[in-house]
Amino acid sequence: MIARLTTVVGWRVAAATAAGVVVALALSALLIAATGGSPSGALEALYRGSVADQTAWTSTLLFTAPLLLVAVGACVSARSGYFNIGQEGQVLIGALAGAWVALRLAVAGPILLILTLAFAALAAGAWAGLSALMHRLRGVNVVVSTLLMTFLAQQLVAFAVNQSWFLQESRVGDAVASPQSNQVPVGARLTSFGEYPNLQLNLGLFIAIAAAVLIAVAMARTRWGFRLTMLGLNPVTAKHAGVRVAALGGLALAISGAFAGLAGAVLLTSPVGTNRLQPGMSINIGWDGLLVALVARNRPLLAMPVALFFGVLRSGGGFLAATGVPSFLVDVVKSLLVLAFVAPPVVVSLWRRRSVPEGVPA
Amino acid sequence: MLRLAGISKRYGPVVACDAVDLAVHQGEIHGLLGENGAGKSTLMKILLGLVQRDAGTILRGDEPVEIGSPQDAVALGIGMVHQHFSLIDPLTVWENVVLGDKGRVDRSLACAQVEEVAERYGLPVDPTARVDRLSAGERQRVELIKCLRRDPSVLILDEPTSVLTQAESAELFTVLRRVVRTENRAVILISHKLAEVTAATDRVTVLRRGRVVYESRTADTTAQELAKQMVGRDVSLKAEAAALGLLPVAVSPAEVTSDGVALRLRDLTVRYGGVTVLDRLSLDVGAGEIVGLYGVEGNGQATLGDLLSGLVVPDAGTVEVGGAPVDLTGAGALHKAGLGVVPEDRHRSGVVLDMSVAENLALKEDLGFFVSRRRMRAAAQRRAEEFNIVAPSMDAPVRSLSGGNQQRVVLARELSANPSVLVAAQPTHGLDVGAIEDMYVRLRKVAGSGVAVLLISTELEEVMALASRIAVISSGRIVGVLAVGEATAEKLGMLVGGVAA
Amino acid sequence: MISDVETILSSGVRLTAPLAFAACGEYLAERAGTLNISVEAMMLGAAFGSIATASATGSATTGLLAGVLIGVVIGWIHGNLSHRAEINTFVVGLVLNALALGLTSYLITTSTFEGHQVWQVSIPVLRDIPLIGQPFFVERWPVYLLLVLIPLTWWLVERSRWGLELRAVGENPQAADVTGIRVNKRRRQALLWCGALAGLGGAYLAVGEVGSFNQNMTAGRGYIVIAAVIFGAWRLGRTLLGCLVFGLADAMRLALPALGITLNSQLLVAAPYLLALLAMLVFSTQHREPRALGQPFERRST
Amino acid sequence: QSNDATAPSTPATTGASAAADGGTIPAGEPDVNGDGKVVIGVLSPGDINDKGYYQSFVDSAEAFATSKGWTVIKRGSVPVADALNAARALCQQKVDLVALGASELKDAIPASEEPVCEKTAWYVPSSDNVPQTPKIVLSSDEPRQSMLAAGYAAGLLMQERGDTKAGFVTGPEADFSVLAAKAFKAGIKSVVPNAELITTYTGDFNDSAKAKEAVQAQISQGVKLVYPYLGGATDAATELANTGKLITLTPGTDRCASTKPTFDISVLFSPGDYFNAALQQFAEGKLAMGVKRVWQLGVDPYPTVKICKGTAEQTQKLETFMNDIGSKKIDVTAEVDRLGS
Ligand SMILES: Nc1ncnc2c1ncn2[C@@H]1O[C@H](COP(=O)(O)OP(=O)(O)OP(=O)(O)O)[C@@H](O)[C@H]1O
Ligand SMILES: Nc1ncnc2c1ncn2[C@@H]1O[C@H](COP(=O)(O)OP(=O)(O)OP(=O)(O)O)[C@@H](O)[C@H]1O
Ligand SMILES: [Mg+2]
Ligand SMILES: [Mg+2]
Repeated sequence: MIARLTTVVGWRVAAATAAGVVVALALSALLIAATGGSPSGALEALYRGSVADQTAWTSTLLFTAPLLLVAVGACVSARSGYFNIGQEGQVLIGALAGAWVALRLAVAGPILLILTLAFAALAAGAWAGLSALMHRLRGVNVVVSTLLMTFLAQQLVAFAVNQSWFLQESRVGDAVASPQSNQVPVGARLTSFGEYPNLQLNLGLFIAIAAAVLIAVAMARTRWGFRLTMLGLNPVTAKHAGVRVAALGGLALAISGAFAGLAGAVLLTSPVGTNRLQPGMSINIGWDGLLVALVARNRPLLAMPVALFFGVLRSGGGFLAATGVPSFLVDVVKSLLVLAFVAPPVVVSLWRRRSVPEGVPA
Repeated sequence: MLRLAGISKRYGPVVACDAVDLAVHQGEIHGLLGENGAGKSTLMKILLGLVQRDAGTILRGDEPVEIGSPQDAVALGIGMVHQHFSLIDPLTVWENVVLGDKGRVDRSLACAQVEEVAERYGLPVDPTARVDRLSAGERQRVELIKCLRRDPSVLILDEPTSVLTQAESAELFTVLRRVVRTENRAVILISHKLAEVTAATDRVTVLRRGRVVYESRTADTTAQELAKQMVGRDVSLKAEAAALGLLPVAVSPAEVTSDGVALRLRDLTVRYGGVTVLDRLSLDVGAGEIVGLYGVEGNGQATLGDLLSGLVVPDAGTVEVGGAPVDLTGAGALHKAGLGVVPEDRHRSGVVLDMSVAENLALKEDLGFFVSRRRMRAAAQRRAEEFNIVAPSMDAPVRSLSGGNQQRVVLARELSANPSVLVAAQPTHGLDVGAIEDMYVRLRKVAGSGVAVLLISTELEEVMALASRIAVISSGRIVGVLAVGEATAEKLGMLVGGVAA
Repeated sequence: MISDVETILSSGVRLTAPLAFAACGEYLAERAGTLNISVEAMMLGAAFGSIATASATGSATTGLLAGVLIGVVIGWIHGNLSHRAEINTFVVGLVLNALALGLTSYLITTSTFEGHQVWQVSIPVLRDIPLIGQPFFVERWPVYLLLVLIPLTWWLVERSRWGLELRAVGENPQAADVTGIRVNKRRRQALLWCGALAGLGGAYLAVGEVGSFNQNMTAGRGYIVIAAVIFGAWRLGRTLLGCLVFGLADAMRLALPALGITLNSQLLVAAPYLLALLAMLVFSTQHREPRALGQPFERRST
Repeated sequence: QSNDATAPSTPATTGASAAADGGTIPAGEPDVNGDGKVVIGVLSPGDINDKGYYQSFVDSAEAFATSKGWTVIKRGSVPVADALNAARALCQQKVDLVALGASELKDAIPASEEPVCEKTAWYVPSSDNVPQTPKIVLSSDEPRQSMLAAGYAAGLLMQERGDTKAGFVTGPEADFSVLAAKAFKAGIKSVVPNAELITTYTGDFNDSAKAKEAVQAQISQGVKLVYPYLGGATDAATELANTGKLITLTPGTDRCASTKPTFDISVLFSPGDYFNAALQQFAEGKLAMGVKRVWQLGVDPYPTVKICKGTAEQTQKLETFMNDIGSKKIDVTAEVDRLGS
């Protein structure tokens, strides 16, 4: 009976999602057509830019890695009930710390890379940890503080790349220096396997996948994950059961920040960007990664395909822009698609609650 | 007159109400009795428009009516005092009172009305006070005032006395009498306490598993009969009398095997802002002994319960378990020291509603780095059998269990750690007779096996039935400790009122 | 010296006005329990809509109204998604912000709009008062709507039945529910009000202050508004004071070079957020935050 | 017209022929990829509808291409971090020429060496340190020259009206904007030695409201000339300056004909003008890769500065000043350092 019900619900959700996607795409097509573009051309460009060939896959997967990392972290914090929405800033802090290490430490190859990644994760984790600290000491709302600190992070990076003593690129002769850092040394870059334009897989992707699997296992199978879930569902009982609430919650926030920071380091050290610290280098990966986690319902394994899908939209979007359609369109399409994925399960359950017997325990 | 005819309501497979007929007449207090989950609240929620029925009719006089929302209910003159969740803390008394009205807000008029209603029924309260500054009793008054101000012809009270002192309860019933006799309203009183129901009501209806199983004038029935109808079988009024809210026929106290003090509380002091909630509270509980901590709600018991659950760290004082002081700042320190707690509010601090039965049973366990679901489930299965936990499966969320079974989950978990001390705070709150009986048996058995039991309770009957010594708490301090032999309702009442014995 | 102060004050007033409109709306939404981060989308959408409409109709005032309408529509969408379909309100906010930014940027690149600006009011006599004459009595007319909207918002929240219910819903939705208040409906209504005012703020920025639209015109003002409500500890007066502080800080930043002083620009840009965080750290003991802020309401069995 | 090209020693790529003045001309130019049509791909880091600097680049490409029957693919607001991917995507669209709108996008250049972009020509503006590679043509100017001359022109108008206070409003406080302000100040001071320049950084090239407030603050300080060295906020800021009858300058393009807002001096250093010249060569099959084209004020038609309604004398003086810069009679760097700080 229950099994039958769930399949019925599953079917409805699937159908509603499909319908949602169709509506989202139709709206987008309408928009393109209304502004004098060609919807089918746009769709084709999306396809060609994201999965049509190995080059396209390369760029899709390059975007997928940082998105997945952010999402995995977001899963952890959302589970713990310490809801972090400041990933965009944490990505930047990670990149800032990573760039500092990569450009300022004189150590050899792989160690430099490891230090860069580790330091990025550490710094962003500490940054997110500040929100936990403010919550612990003064009861400051975590959602609010993580949001506000995003804007602080943006200014901090802007500051860093505008100060020649800090991270601004070195001046050649009396040419003007741009507000960006130098490129990080090759030793601090993530290795890629395969040659462009063939499929090129960057180490960042493997790190992200490993992180997702690790966190999925940790959440489902370890004492830590058990306590984390307990904390998220009922912090008072968790405290009673001997969980050090502030520590575990703070740790969850820090972990989520650390993954965002790692994503920042991947943006810095993989070919997705320019290997420089730049004020806008987070390119909304933080916000999008958060959405990935939410679409994936805070399940790290589910976040993998969702992150891939977001990667597809990003690389497809870049390609679309290259056909002359303003790339802003992709943001529109992406937003509509997120709604199409997030809304149906809730809408279906809402509808069920209204029609069929009320309040069947889910 | 209000009549319900053939009301049914299903929640999926659960039939909460099954063709219920109920007639309430003006000028009477109608008692509604039933075990947990009998469907009382559901029925009342249907009357109030918070839940929509699947079948049946509601008749006001002879007119069938539809109640789609609480506003409809108000329009029909139905008012309800909820036990939970109905006052909004940061708002003032008068704001809470006018909440749910229509039309513009008139502060002075509202205050005047509050005072007028308060005056009329003898429920003094300051209309401009913020609700979060009020005591439990005062809050209850506000609830009543809020309801009565709307001049309801039918007034529903869902377990109104659980938070009141005996004096306050008596006062409440006087008010209800007045409401019924002189103003010709109807009152529906939902309760678990047979004593209350037999004393205060005119008619009584008993629900069991969603059906009306008994209906009578109160004068024509007995507590014994009502108990039997509720439970569905004969109950001896001896052992379970306390469970039914009747004073116990002398029960011999459990033998005190006083081989040392297992739990020693010394000078515990807790302050919130300027308020001293616990004031140098000291108490000993010997191994194998049940000590009752009796007092009216709002005197620090909840804080003591939280303290012993590790949720509150005292400003001063010590807790010793088995002779060794416990560092109360350490997470789970009390648990490790061998202290088990059945907390007062199980939903808040006892269980995680959305985790499975198996997980809830393992909450406090040291699971090792990796958690084996299989072993967890197997262990849970064993405990479920041992403690008679009825659950669809060990993977079902605790939310889907009845209150009694949720409480058993808590008890099973706490006892399976083989504690040397068990603190049971209001362990029977909200449980039905069967569950209460079961709880009593288990507590006695636990004490019999040498565990020190601290029973925190507001139910006089409960402490008298179980404890060998009764400590009385008032304003956060112990005002007296009596052996159960010397304790009488009068003596305890005086102590609770702050009069030294 | 007087004239320097006057300049900064008057610039501050203009920079504050869009924030103040939106802050009234955000304040009300937060009192009802929604931490509405789509206020940025409301402002940006409205700014675009007002110029597009003004360009089409030739009337800046019509544009202003269209802006309000767009704000309301975004509030309606947000309300229905998060307080009817119960999708996490932060997700909805983020998505709407992305959508508004994407859509307006897209539309601005695919069409052209003519600029329009509402007229300026200059109140005789009063405008000649030293120091405050220019800042307060020579402004685009929508600014004076604040004189009505601020007291109205205050009255709505603190004195009206609706506001009483809003506060109840923001503090304790369960209790409000059993009292017969439709919690999610009130929250949706609060979002409509928030949309209208944030829309007005955005539209004022476009057809009032600037007279044209450019990409990402609001540039994060919505987040500043959220910071202001937090800074204001969920009191209207202090929230508006926060807006004024942020507006004046910006005005100072822009005017100081003219007075020969330069400060670190990143620090100044970060100042509102820093101040809001500090305010929360310092005043946290008062716990003024609506207790159900950001929490969804769903009627459920215990 | 001098073509001050530095000839790098690069081996000719297959199928490409060596140009007379060094560098290599991609085979088949302008249809470099030989697909029978000419497609120009433009990437710009800025808002390509800003009616200014960034737009001019796209507009000139479009105007020229239309006249030749070519196609233009343009993409604005390319995040700097996205430059490389954006360029690759363009190559996949089978463009014949990839043109970067500004040197901020220099990180896209490595794509020119990749197989996907094998059959493309590359045009890169470089006002700063972009390294020359064999596959790109660099086009650079010296911003100090234009800004110095702009300051000089501004000084002439100020002198005429007896003004001494000028304002400079720009976006973020970055090296290039600081430098521009400095050179502009030096230019003014070379005419009006006791002049004063107030520089305001709004933090955002496109935040119109803040740009307006900055201009307003300067007006209140008695500034009689304002240079809105901005992006999307240029028009809003200039309109305000117009209401105060201030002297205004354009950030990069010729807008002497504009009526709303109006400008008194057009400072022409827009990449579009240089690009136009390059496109002309491209159409003729003469645009060589691996070379750097430097645009000299006072030598080349662009960059230049125009006083819109200047007297003959003013125009003459400005002309002379620019020629002196062109002939190195005026040492720009020294002049800027002397008068600018
Ligand atoms: N919203 C709901 N969803 C699913 N089941 C429900 C819901 N509300 C009540 N039930 C079920 O309906 C039955 C009747 O519940 P109800 O709350 O009416 O009992 P009650 O008599 O008031 O019990 P108590 O004494 O515990 O208050 C119970 O089995 C309960 O689990
Ligand atoms: N966090 C707090 N801040 C201020 N006062 C408090 C706080 N907690 C409790 N109090 C006050 O301390 C007194 C005793 O509180 P406590 O919670 O221990 O009592 P209680 O017997 O459990 O009553 P109840 O459960 O009804 O609140 C009450 O007057 C209560 O109002
Ligand atoms: Mg009930
Ligand atoms: Mg071709």
